[in-house]
Amino acid sequence: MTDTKTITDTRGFGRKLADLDKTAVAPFLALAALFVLGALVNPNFLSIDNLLNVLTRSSFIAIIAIGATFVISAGGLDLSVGSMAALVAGIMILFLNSASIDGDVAMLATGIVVALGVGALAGLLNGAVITIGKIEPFIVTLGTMAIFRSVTVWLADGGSIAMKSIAMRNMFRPVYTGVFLGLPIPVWIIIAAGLLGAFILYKTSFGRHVIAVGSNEDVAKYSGIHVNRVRAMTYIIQGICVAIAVVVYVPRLGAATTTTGMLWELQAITAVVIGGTALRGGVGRIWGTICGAFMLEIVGNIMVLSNIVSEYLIGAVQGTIIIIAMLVQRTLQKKK
Amino acid sequence: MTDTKTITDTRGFGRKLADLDKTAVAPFLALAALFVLGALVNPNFLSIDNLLNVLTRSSFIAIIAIGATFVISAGGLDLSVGSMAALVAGIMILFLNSASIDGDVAMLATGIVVALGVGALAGLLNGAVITIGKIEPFIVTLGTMAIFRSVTVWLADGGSIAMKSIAMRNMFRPVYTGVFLGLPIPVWIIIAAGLLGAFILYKTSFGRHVIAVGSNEDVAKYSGIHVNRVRAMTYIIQGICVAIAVVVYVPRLGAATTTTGMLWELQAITAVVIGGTALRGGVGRIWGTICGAFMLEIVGNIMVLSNIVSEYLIGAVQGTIIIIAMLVQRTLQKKK
Amino acid sequence: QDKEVNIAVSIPAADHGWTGGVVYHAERAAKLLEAAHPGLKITIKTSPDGASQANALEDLTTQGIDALVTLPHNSDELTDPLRQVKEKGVFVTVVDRALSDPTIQDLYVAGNNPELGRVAGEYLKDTLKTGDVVVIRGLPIVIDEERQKGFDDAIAGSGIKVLDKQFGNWSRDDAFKIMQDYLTKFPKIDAVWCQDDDMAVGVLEAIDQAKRTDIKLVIGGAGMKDMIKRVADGDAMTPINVLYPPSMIATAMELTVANFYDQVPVRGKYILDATLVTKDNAKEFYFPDSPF
Amino acid sequence: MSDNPSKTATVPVLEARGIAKAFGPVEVLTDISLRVMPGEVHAIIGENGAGKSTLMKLMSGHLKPTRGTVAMDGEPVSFAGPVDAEHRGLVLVHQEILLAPDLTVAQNIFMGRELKRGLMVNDREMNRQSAEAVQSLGADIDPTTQISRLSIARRQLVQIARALQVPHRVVIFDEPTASLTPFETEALLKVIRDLRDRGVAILYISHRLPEVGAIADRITVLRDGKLIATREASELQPVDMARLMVGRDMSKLYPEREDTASHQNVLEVQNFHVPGYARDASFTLRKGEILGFAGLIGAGRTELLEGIVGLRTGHGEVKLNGNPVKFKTVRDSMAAGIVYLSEDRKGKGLLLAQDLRTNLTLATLEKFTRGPLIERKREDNSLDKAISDFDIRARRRDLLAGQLSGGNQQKLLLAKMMLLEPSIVIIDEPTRGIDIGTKEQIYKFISDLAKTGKSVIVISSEMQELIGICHRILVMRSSRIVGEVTGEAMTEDEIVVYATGVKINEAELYSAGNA
Ligand SMILES: Nc1ncnc2c1ncn2[C@@H]1O[C@H](COP(=O)(O)OP(=O)(O)OP(=O)(O)O)[C@@H](O)[C@H]1O
Ligand SMILES: Nc1ncnc2c1ncn2[C@@H]1O[C@H](COP(=O)(O)OP(=O)(O)OP(=O)(O)O)[C@@H](O)[C@H]1O
Ligand SMILES: [Mg+2]
Ligand SMILES: [Mg+2]
Repeated sequence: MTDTKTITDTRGFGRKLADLDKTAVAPFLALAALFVLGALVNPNFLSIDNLLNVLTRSSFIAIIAIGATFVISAGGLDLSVGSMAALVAGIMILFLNSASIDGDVAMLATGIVVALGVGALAGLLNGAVITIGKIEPFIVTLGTMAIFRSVTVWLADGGSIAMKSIAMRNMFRPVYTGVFLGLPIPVWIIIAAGLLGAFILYKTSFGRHVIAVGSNEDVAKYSGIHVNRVRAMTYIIQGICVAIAVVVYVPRLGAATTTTGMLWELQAITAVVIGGTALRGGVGRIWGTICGAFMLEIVGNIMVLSNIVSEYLIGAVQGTIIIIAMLVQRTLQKKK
Repeated sequence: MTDTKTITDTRGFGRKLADLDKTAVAPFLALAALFVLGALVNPNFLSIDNLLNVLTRSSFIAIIAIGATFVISAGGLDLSVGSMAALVAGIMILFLNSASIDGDVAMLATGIVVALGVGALAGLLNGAVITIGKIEPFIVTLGTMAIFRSVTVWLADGGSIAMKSIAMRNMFRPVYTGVFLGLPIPVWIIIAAGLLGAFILYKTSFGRHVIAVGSNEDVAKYSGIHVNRVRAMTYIIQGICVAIAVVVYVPRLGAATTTTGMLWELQAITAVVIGGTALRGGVGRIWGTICGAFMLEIVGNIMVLSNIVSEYLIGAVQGTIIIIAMLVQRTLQKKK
Repeated sequence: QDKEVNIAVSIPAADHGWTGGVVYHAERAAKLLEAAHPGLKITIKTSPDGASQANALEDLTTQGIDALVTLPHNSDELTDPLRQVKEKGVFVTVVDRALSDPTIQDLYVAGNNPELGRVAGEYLKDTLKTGDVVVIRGLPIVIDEERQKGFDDAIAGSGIKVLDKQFGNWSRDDAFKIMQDYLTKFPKIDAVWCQDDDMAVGVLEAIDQAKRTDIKLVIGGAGMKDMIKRVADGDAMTPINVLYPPSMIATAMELTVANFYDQVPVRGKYILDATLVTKDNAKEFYFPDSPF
Repeated sequence: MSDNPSKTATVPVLEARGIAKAFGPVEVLTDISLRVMPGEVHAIIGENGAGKSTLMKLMSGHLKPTRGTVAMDGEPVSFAGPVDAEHRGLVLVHQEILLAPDLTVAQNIFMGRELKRGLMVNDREMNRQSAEAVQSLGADIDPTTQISRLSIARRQLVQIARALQVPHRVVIFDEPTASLTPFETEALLKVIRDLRDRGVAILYISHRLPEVGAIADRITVLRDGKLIATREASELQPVDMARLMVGRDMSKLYPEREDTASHQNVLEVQNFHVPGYARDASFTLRKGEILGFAGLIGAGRTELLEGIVGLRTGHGEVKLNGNPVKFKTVRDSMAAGIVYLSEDRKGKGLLLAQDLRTNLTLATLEKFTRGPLIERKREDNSLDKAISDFDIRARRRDLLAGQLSGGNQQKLLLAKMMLLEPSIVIIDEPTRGIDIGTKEQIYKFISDLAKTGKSVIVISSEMQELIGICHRILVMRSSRIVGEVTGEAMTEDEIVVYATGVKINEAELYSAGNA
């Protein structure tokens, strides 16, 4: 018996540090490697302006991917986020154009509430069909991806939905372009969303249940967790995150088009996985996800800043870099 | 020991039938429902010509999805199949255009071998990176998806790669348009690929290993199965299936473009899942998959034949039908 | 006037601004034409890619049609499927993208892609004489290649230097990103050419945000209403636009219908100009109700 | 036991009234009536597949009976599910491990009923209480460890700790000690006695009959889904229990020990390391020998042998019949005639979602193929043979492996690995969860292997069984082989001394001498 003590002792703080290393730090090290690559390719890469541009641009995917972290760590998947973003943006702009409320500020505030509501509802739709219908999330969200996109195209009559009021646009624009304490507003929003996400996932019992459901559904069920409710809730959170991303997106170009949000789902999932969350569920890393979203945007940025490859082959280089980043991350995880 | 006797011997036909009910028949019943819908929408739907057209067209996705059944039942995923098809088609056509061998027949035959070789190699690339690098298949094949697409664009110089020799085109065309014993050649190819796939998956030890790996990797490992080898092999099979699909595809359109095979990966995965194979692995249903591919094509066909919905909303209707088909299937599975 | 005529229209799905415009104009034209000819039935079908367009062509012919108006995704791919349609005795009108075998098409209504690039290139050459230009291309498909080639030919040998070319996927978001990165990469840019007005919107926003003043010109193309309005309003940075109207599908439909209902048979080739839109003529091309 | 409430109470806290359960057409339980009084330990014994676990699941809301009712405090109840049963104070510790592998010990113990401080979960308090709960079971597990990093035994303890964390009036233990060593077992029995003395009713399932005799107040015997008898524990000796269970006399559990070990070394291991788990391990195995590995949970026995057969990274010298060998993968060692049967039959042994046939032939498919084709017929014949040789009780052939009773899964795993016709067999916890009748068969099977010139390594936490069948026993403690006992010295006391490290000096001498 005495011996057991000595074994456990070696598993104290030292192990926790090692745990942290393995999982959480690896994506950040891969990110650092990308920074080195960027700096080599173009000295401008490390300029504050460029980095802030990239950080700001990554905000949509980062915010959506925070939601995806919930969905994926509960063992789900959401392919509809890109189309959902287009739909939410479209409806939000249509509402803003309707000028149904007096006062631009009130209108804008209500518009944001409308966006959040539509996002939550779209998420609820996904969650409800998946849990009540007991259908694979892959199929359901592939279906709703087509549905949301179609409805957007229909609302836009095949074209685009743009904010009409110049005044309102000018008032709204700073949400994307504004700077507060040296950091662009979208970056603050990422930080806020990340803190809130991390709080919910790591510090509340709901977050615990998310991980439990993703780790072993049966066990969660036997433990009295309402598996369906938790699962549906992750899709609602995903919808709300999409809506937040839209609130940052709309002021940038002031329009929703048929291409808005195209392929965002793949980018969001990639960000989540690169960030260290496993697709099979049971693990969720909010900060890794944000780091992953940033990495994706940086790879694109490096491609444009570099002069090395033909524009035809950029996709190939980009794909290779992502695989290598993942490889670096996995190797680091194993080493530590 | 006496107890052994009381074991009901359920090896017979009755059991097989019961098994069949639950799992295999459900997608076919969903297919039947689609037939009813189609017939209601347009009387032409049930014409032999139309049905053969649809069946023929579904051949690309069906054949690719047979490969995907292997990958998915071993617990993997391949998002690169669409781009891979474009790449294989591009290289095959470039080879055919090179006229490096005397005689059109010999040339065509070699071209097919080249296609199969390129497909197998592309699959090997996916399999090797996934197993040796121990990276999530999602990320790896998302990366190679970009890579294959890019290389195709680069080979096509941003445009398209078309077969030059009219003579060879005319000779090759019957592979898509030809009819043998009343059935179009591509349908025969689906049948052949299905039979071969079913044989490998259900009747050989390799197939058993695929299911074992997808069912529980540890058990497979402890049973002395070379997990990595089996897994890599499924990706190679996927590559070969893509190449077979390309051999059917090229005579139809005579060209590979930068958009060839776009979104085929999602269609193939959908076909597999609708067919009753679970995305988490451990189950594989070749005939269900083929049925799933056929269903997808029928939904598209019904959309073209119907005149009810605005063009903008077709995606929405299509998405809804697929979700409902899946719902029908799941309900049937549970009932039986 | 009671003649029964079935016409099918097969076009790309509305997956970005311009194709969205095509769908809009096709549906509008169909309503007008059907109203004018009681026996006329027009079926419009959109397809997301070449292979599904080939499927749609099969399905439409199965239903029995007299004429087909199509804007093919890709002429190489769709030549064979269209040949099969033709072999069934259908009158075939091809829009925008000429087939590899011209004998198939009874009528060809051509938007002129190389011309779009050439007109833009010529304008830059004449206005700037010398200068550094960045280019944002669309997606790597034939149209894009043709426009690019027209542009490259026009500026060949002049003082216009292309600093960089990237694909913006005909998306304003992607164009915005690429432009931001161009601005980081190149301290001085004189002009931007993007192959499509949708992308020009993103480019202008990026320039605006960066508060850069060195860029003199942003040339888009295709005649999107917002951009035409800018031209009409005399915006200094966007003094011109090159027309490439999605309404060409409507023109093609009208001509095809005329072939059946008017006494004159309509055959041959109608080439639409890539008209240079300037402040002077912009009003003519501004349709505030169009979605594009 | 004087103030034992069971003597005074008259209303059973939990009662089965004529319960029956059928899966499909097969009835696995027939007409069971059982009364559990507050403050009694009521043991349920029976062969593998007799229906013990099924009965427990019926009484705790996991399954619904086909016929009959369950009653609490004399009132019929119908549980909406296990959670509902838990709310009424009835908890079941499953035979299988039901824990979320990605979560920590404390997170699992408090899953679904997290302690909160305001909006936040109170991790510190949960960790503290978990550590306490685990400690009261005689284990010392860091509550922040992920379950996936724990051995089966430790997971079992966590599971018990979790069940005891809720307010309870009836606690059902389904083979809680199957993977525990005597130390943890003793601690658990103490906990159970405490519970009983507080008036909690205990249902207790175990195949370790002496243990049952020590803890139970009353004993119910099941055979083939029928209730054979309920008796006062004092009336039954382990032999009697065995007789009631299997329906015949069980005089002798262990086969006659024969000196089958020759002097020929078949396996020599020198300074073998498995990083993190085993250090400097050296031992030899002789032809025809049965070699035991004893040790406490976490001593590293499993990992050492997994390392040797190529299932984990490890390094050191291994000689097979005098020739140096290196097993890169387990396939290599299988080819060399060594098979390893995992202790984790659910996680590493069997494909639970596949049928018996698929599982049986998985490791030896090449034997069942002609050309590329698997011969279904020969597989079926082989399954017939396995079912009779190993007495696998599956009421239908098309059951999935996961639907077999725990003990029968173990037998299926044995049958599967024996198809490899190995010359060296390594069995990790061979009789975990196995009934006494089958244990006898397995011991006989092991000794027959040795008689035919095969060599066997047995890793077991049941010292009695090692002593009963082995020629020689090695003892491991914290990653090292610390002692060897043979012949007369093979007593529990001697093994315990090594396993707990009391004889530390001699032990170190031993390993130094060996190196
Ligand atoms: N879901 C199921 N479907 C079909 N048969 C089942 C199922 N679950 C259990 N059985 C069968 O019911 C019988 C009783 O199983 P049970 O698990 O209750 O046995 P047990 O007495 O606990 O045995 P052990 O000592 O091996 O744990 C077995 O024959 C088993 O195969
Ligand atoms: N969570 C853990 N983290 C780090 N090391 C651990 C952990 N659990 C166990 N170990 C180490 O692993 C080694 C062996 O563990 P394990 O419990 O599998 O051994 P075993 O002897 O096979 O036990 P069992 O009786 O369960 O078969 C011990 O040296 C122990 O220190
Ligand atoms: Mg049991
Ligand atoms: Mg062990």
